Amino acid sequence: MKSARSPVAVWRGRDLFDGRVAESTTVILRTRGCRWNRCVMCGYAQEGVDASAEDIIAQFRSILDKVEGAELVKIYTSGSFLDPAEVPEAARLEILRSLRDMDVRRLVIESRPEYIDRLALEQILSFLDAEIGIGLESSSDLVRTYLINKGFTFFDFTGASDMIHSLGGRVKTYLLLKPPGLSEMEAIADAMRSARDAEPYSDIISLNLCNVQRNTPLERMWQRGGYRPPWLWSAVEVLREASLKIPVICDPVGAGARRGPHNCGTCDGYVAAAIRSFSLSQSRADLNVDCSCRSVWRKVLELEDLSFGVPLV
Amino acid sequence: MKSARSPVAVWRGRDLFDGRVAESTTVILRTRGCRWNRCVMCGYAQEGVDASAEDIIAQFRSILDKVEGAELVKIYTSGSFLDPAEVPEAARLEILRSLRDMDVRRLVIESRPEYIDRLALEQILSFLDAEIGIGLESSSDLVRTYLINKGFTFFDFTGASDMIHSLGGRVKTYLLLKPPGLSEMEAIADAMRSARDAEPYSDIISLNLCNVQRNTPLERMWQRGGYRPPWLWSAVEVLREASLKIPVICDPVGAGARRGPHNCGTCDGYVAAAIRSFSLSQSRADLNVDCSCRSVWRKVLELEDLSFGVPLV
Amino acid sequence: MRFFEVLRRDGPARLGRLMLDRNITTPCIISPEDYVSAGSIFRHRNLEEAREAKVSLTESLPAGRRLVVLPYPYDLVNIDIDIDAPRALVVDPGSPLPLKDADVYVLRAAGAISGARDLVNTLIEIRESIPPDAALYTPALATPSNLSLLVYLGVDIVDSVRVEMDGYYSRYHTRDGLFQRDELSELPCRCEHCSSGDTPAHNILKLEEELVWVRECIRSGTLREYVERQVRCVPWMTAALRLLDTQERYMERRTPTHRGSVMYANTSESLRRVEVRRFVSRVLTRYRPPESDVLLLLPCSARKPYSESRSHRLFRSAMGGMRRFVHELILTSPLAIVPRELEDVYPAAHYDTPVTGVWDLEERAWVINSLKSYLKKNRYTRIVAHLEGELCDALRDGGIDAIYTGGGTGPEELERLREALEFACASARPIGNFRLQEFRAKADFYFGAGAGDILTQGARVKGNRLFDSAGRTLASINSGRIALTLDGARRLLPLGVYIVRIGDFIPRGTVLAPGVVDADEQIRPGDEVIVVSDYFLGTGRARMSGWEMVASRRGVAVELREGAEV
Amino acid sequence: MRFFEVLRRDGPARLGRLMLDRNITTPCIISPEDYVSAGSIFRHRNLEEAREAKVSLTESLPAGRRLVVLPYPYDLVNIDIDIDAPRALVVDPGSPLPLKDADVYVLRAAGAISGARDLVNTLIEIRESIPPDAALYTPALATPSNLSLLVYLGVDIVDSVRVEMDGYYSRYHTRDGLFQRDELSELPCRCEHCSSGDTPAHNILKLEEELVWVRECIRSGTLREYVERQVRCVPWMTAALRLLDTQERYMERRTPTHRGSVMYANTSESLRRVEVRRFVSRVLTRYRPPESDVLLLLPCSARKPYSESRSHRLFRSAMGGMRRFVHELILTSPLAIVPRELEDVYPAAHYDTPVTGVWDLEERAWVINSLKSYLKKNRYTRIVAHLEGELCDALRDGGIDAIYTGGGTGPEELERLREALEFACASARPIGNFRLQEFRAKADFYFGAGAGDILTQGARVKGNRLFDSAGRTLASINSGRIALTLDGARRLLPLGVYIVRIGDFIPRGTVLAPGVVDADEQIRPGDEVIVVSDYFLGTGRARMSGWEMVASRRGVAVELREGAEV
Repeated sequence: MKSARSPVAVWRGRDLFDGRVAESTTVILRTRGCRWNRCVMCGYAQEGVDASAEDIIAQFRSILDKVEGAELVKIYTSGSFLDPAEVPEAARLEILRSLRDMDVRRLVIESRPEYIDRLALEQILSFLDAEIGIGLESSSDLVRTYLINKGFTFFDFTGASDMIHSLGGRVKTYLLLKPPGLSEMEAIADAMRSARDAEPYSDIISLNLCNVQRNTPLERMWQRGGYRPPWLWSAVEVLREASLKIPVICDPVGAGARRGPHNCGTCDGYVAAAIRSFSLSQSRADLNVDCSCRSVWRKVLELEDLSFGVPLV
Repeated sequence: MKSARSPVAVWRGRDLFDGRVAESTTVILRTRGCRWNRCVMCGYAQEGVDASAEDIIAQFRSILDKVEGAELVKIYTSGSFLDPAEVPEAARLEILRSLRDMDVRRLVIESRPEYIDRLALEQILSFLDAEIGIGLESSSDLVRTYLINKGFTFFDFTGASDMIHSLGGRVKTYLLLKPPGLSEMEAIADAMRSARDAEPYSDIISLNLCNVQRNTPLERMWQRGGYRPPWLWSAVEVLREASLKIPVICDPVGAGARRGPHNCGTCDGYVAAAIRSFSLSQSRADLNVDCSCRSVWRKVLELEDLSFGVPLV
Repeated sequence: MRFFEVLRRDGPARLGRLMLDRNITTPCIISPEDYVSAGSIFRHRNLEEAREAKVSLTESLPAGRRLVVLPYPYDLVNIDIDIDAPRALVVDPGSPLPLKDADVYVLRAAGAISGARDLVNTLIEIRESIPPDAALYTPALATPSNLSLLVYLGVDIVDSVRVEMDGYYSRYHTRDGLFQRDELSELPCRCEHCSSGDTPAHNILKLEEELVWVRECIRSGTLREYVERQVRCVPWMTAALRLLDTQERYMERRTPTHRGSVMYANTSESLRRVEVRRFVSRVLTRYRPPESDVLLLLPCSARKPYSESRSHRLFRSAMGGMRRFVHELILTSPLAIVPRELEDVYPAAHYDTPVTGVWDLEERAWVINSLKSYLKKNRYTRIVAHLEGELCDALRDGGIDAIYTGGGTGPEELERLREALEFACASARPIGNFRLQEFRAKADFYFGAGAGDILTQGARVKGNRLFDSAGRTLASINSGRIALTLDGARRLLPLGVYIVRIGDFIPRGTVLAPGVVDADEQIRPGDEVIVVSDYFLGTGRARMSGWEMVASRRGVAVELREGAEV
Repeated sequence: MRFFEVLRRDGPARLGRLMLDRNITTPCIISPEDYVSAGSIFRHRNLEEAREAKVSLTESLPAGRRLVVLPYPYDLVNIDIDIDAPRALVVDPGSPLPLKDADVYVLRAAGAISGARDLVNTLIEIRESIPPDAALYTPALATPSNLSLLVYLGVDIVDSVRVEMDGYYSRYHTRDGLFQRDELSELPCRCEHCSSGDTPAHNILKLEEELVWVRECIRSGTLREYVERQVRCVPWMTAALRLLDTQERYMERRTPTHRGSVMYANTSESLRRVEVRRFVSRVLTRYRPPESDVLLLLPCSARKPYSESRSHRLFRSAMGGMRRFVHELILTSPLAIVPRELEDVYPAAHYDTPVTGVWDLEERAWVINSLKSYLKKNRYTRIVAHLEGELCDALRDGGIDAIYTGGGTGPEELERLREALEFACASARPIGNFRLQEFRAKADFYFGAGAGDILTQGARVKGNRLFDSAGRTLASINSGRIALTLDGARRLLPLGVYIVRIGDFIPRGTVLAPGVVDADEQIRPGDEVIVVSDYFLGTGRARMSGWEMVASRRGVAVELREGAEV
């Protein structure tokens, strides 16, 4: 039952907040979804319904009790919060007001760069501190264009980031670990380089581990044996070796599932937990986990580079 | 064209004669053939025609010129010279007279034991020295009965031999190397034991190397892969190791042919020659020949004993 | 006392245990260290000497248990050796068997067997004349390429004599055949012996490797598939398999009714398999469809059982409520005709076959003839054929009178199916409860016509179990196999089929062959059987054929599931 | 400059040479040491960086010749590397080929190919789109069990990537398939790696051994036989072979017309072989029988050519003087109809098949339909069928109107043959000289209808040679193959067939592909061809197909037998 009056999901959690751990609320609003909607791995827009400003306001009001006491509120839309076609200005304004009234310290939203305009940013920042998440995915224009079909350039990203920073906002950069078409080894290298490339333009980096969503081009590739989600060891590798001055966080969604990032099946649970711990602590010691499948993973790194485009499951 | 008036064959040769080498003539008379005619390896009787006494006398007369000057005359019949149904007494008498008249020193004939009777022997020995060849084949009654189907016993043989010796004749004992149904190793052992068993009853032993004659039970066995003629090395082994006080001779008929005794195809010629030399010299040194296939033969000795009745060609 | 036991069967092939010093798993390669042979009597001058040799052999037997080969030929000497060790008798095919209780029979001159007909006839003749629980040894015959065929024919013991000797002649064996070593540009093997040029050792190694593989095939129940492949080495071996398949009695009596593995129907010979012929024959002779007016013919699916496939789910939803009027028959190669109630029975749910859309003439004839026989016995008012492609053509060409929908799984195609069924089901009788029909059909299939009615009379189904009116479980179905309870067994007892009669003892867990007094000839390994004596009633799975239970002195005959004193 | 050359062909499979530091015989397993890859462009931020990387790659190439893999996907970057080394291009099936002169084409994502149809279609598509004298590399796809099929489809280079990786997952490969190592009771391999538990190394070894064997099969011209066997591993591979056989053009254009080895017709797929279809098609379309009134149908014999068999010698003596009125046609499986004049042609004198006396429906249909087509084209007044058993039944059932003698080789049976012929030959025309007919028939068979008349006009035969009226040799026949002299070639030139036109040079011994200007499309490896230019006339044997001669830049096109400046 997709009702335009209730959000997709809402939950409480704990997040890294300027170096400490704080209470957070995450809301996923049901909107018409991402207008671009062409990225190969993304199936979020299927959740979309045509939601009016009133619908969205109603959605937000229905979960206000869950916001109570949170320092950090994250509002996601399976698209861009700043796209007025998705979240009409009236709804945006109402949400901002409510958040301010509830003493929320920071708002986290997401947007594609093309919707990040000065006026909207100024409006938001006039209500409260805000962090804008941008799905850069990779700093390689080749990877982003041909493998992900993201539709914007690294230059678009840095422009948006500069604007946010100039207005006092924060930038959260999403990177995608293992877009289809990269070997496991290439994927690690791509994520590491992307993190270094994005660091000057970001306040925090979120490493997304690619998973196979339903009814996406990626799913068809996966079904034909053309894709395997990243190993959790690869995420551990990136997190441990990136060596940035800004925090790097990672929520291994779907870890251990065949469609999600996974290792051998035995260790997925505790390796995912280690990654989540690290995301809060930023302490490399949290990543000191091991399993006998690590040597298999090392062989995958070596051999998948010789397979010319096919995962060695 | 089998004419009852001409013999099967006649040839001059050299043979061992009381320790020295002498000129010999061999005649194969065409008779009705062996009346037993049930030995598995024998195809001689197929040469037979109904030959009367006159026919046989005519055959013998036709080759008298080839007898001139021979000390030793061998008269074979593809049967028993002493069987009156094969060689009527009239013919025998005429032959004996002629031989005596031509100063032949010794007559060699062949006979199954049942035809060796006192009167016939006395008659022959009254004309000239005689050596009676008996096809004992093996001293084992089991081998002779079941594998060769010879139809007489070792006791029959010793009886005949005693009689010949008591009348002053000589006994030549034929042994068959490798009757069907024995492995190569068993065949050697059988021949060696037979030679020792026959020695007290023999003046000379002739080792016959079994060959595959046409239209015999043996041929059918051979065609189905159930028989392989003896290796020449086996003959060498028997000749070298028998250690008898009487001479042992061997004419490797058909050596090198697939149907005859053979080694590897490379050495057959000179190994057969060595065997022939030994037959004349009785000197073991003549048997000092070698070939790389000798090691294969040794393996055959070992392995054919494990094959339960099949040659390993 | 017996020193050989058959543990597992895959067609005429067996996995067994030969109990010497060590336990040897057969099929095995025997080595000269494993046996002591009295040898051929022709090593002796006469019978007296042969008998003396036997005495000295008996006295000088080495420590440790060896196989003792009695002097041969046995019919000439008749020298038995009374000894607590496994005895082997050297025998000739065709000659009478003088000694019935040897552990091993050695086929004399086996190495001279040549040609397909000779091989098949000789081995079947000898195998049929020696006891089923004795091992058959064929000396000097095995090579890597013929080994699987020999074992499939029923050979338990081979040796490496031939391949070793071949090695000394530079004859190079692989499972692909025999080659002159120097005619090979590259040696297709990397064993140490190949590097060092030791061809005899290489040949033995290849034979050993092939033997391990053959054993593994028996364990997994896939030897037939392997043999169907391996006989392509050379035409005479293919001919041998085809000739063997004409020996239907020999094969049928030795083929289990259930295998855990997938049955690959990969070759034209697959159509001749016992499993295939037996299935169709049981559908035609044992099985009776429910009383129904409408027959729906459907194509098979790659996924098994068919009803779990996407296409059959679509058919089902297109049928909707009409299902209760329609009896379904699935047409397929190589099983020809599979009633829906039997779709999960072996091998209907266990086969895989190359799918190209092409039906060759043999397949066509097989499916059409089977269907015609079925329709001759079982009459329907209307037949709907939801079939497409060559199969549909074959039915039309075969003169099968039906409503042809054209088949397919698209929306319009399914609509055509629905319409055809709607027409066909007009005024049709409904069929009874499907789950009950399933029990009835399987009981008939497994125990013979009539068993279904007796078993299901007044019964009802809940889950995978059949209950009588008093609520007692009669039987259950798991993965297509039926399992009887004692109450179910009591119902079937009067039929007198699939019964193993045992002596006066109370078995626990298993029934061993010596305990079997009599057994239904129809019983095959894997069958559900009823074990009875005057004091006992039990049910379980047969581990050997009925005739084998009667003739064997060793081995597990039945694995009991339930049992009670009566 | 080119670094790959095809040396030998066996169907689409090829034996070749890849010229790196060392010469590698293909099909081969390539290792990472053999190549240097520019890698995927997605390792870079943008095209500029990718181009820089290419420059640094070019500058840092290691000593010794390696295969250089160009950056990919090539259609996005179009970065060529101009270097004196073999170049490999990574390509996608179906996308246009941007670079026509690479030595090696790497099929991107080959390892994800799955299923019979995908495999066959993908490989045929890529093979047809790349030059015939380039090598095809399918990364991460090969396993011991599928290798022979891959090579038979046209793959030249594989790697051990998949089986090595599988090894780390304890997946155990043999040529029989893929197994979970711990599900095997015994390891069916005795390699050192199996003893030490190194499954990846074992898997690689098995792949290497299989590769050596596949190469050996190509050398001996027996890969088809091996593939027919090996595809039984699993139904999808069998399906792949059947699908491949439906790609008649792909197969026919690549199949030699002569092999030195025996053709085993061991499976139902054997009936679909190019060799079989081509033979019958040539008999029906190219061959014309001599003018004759009486046709004698005879069974085949195990011994080849048939006329050397005991049975055919008996038939011949029964025919006696009537032979000169009778045209003989031998009926057989799988070649269906073999005119006596063609009995020693490939594969009529070179096949072996399992003989059980049974003719399955496919074989029956094939022989009857071929015979009917033959009789429709070639009319006889009377037909005598000296056939027995199922073949005889098949002809009767097929409605072939003939005098049926019942067949056989016994004295009475031969007498029946003689009597039937005596009746049939009454007032029949005599056939001309048999040896001349043989030349005429073979010339038609090898060069097309009409060639026989032109070649044999006014000619006569002595021994195995054909002479014109001036005593010049025109052609000779050896083991069923025809060889033209220059005089014979001149006679056939006007027909314009089997001609290889070369540039203005005088070849010696061989004609290489770059020298070929044009070649008859019909030419196949093994064919007798005429080589011409304005200055030269020669004859010889084709080593590649006509289309391949035209498209290739390397390799021997024709081996000359005779040649002269004109």
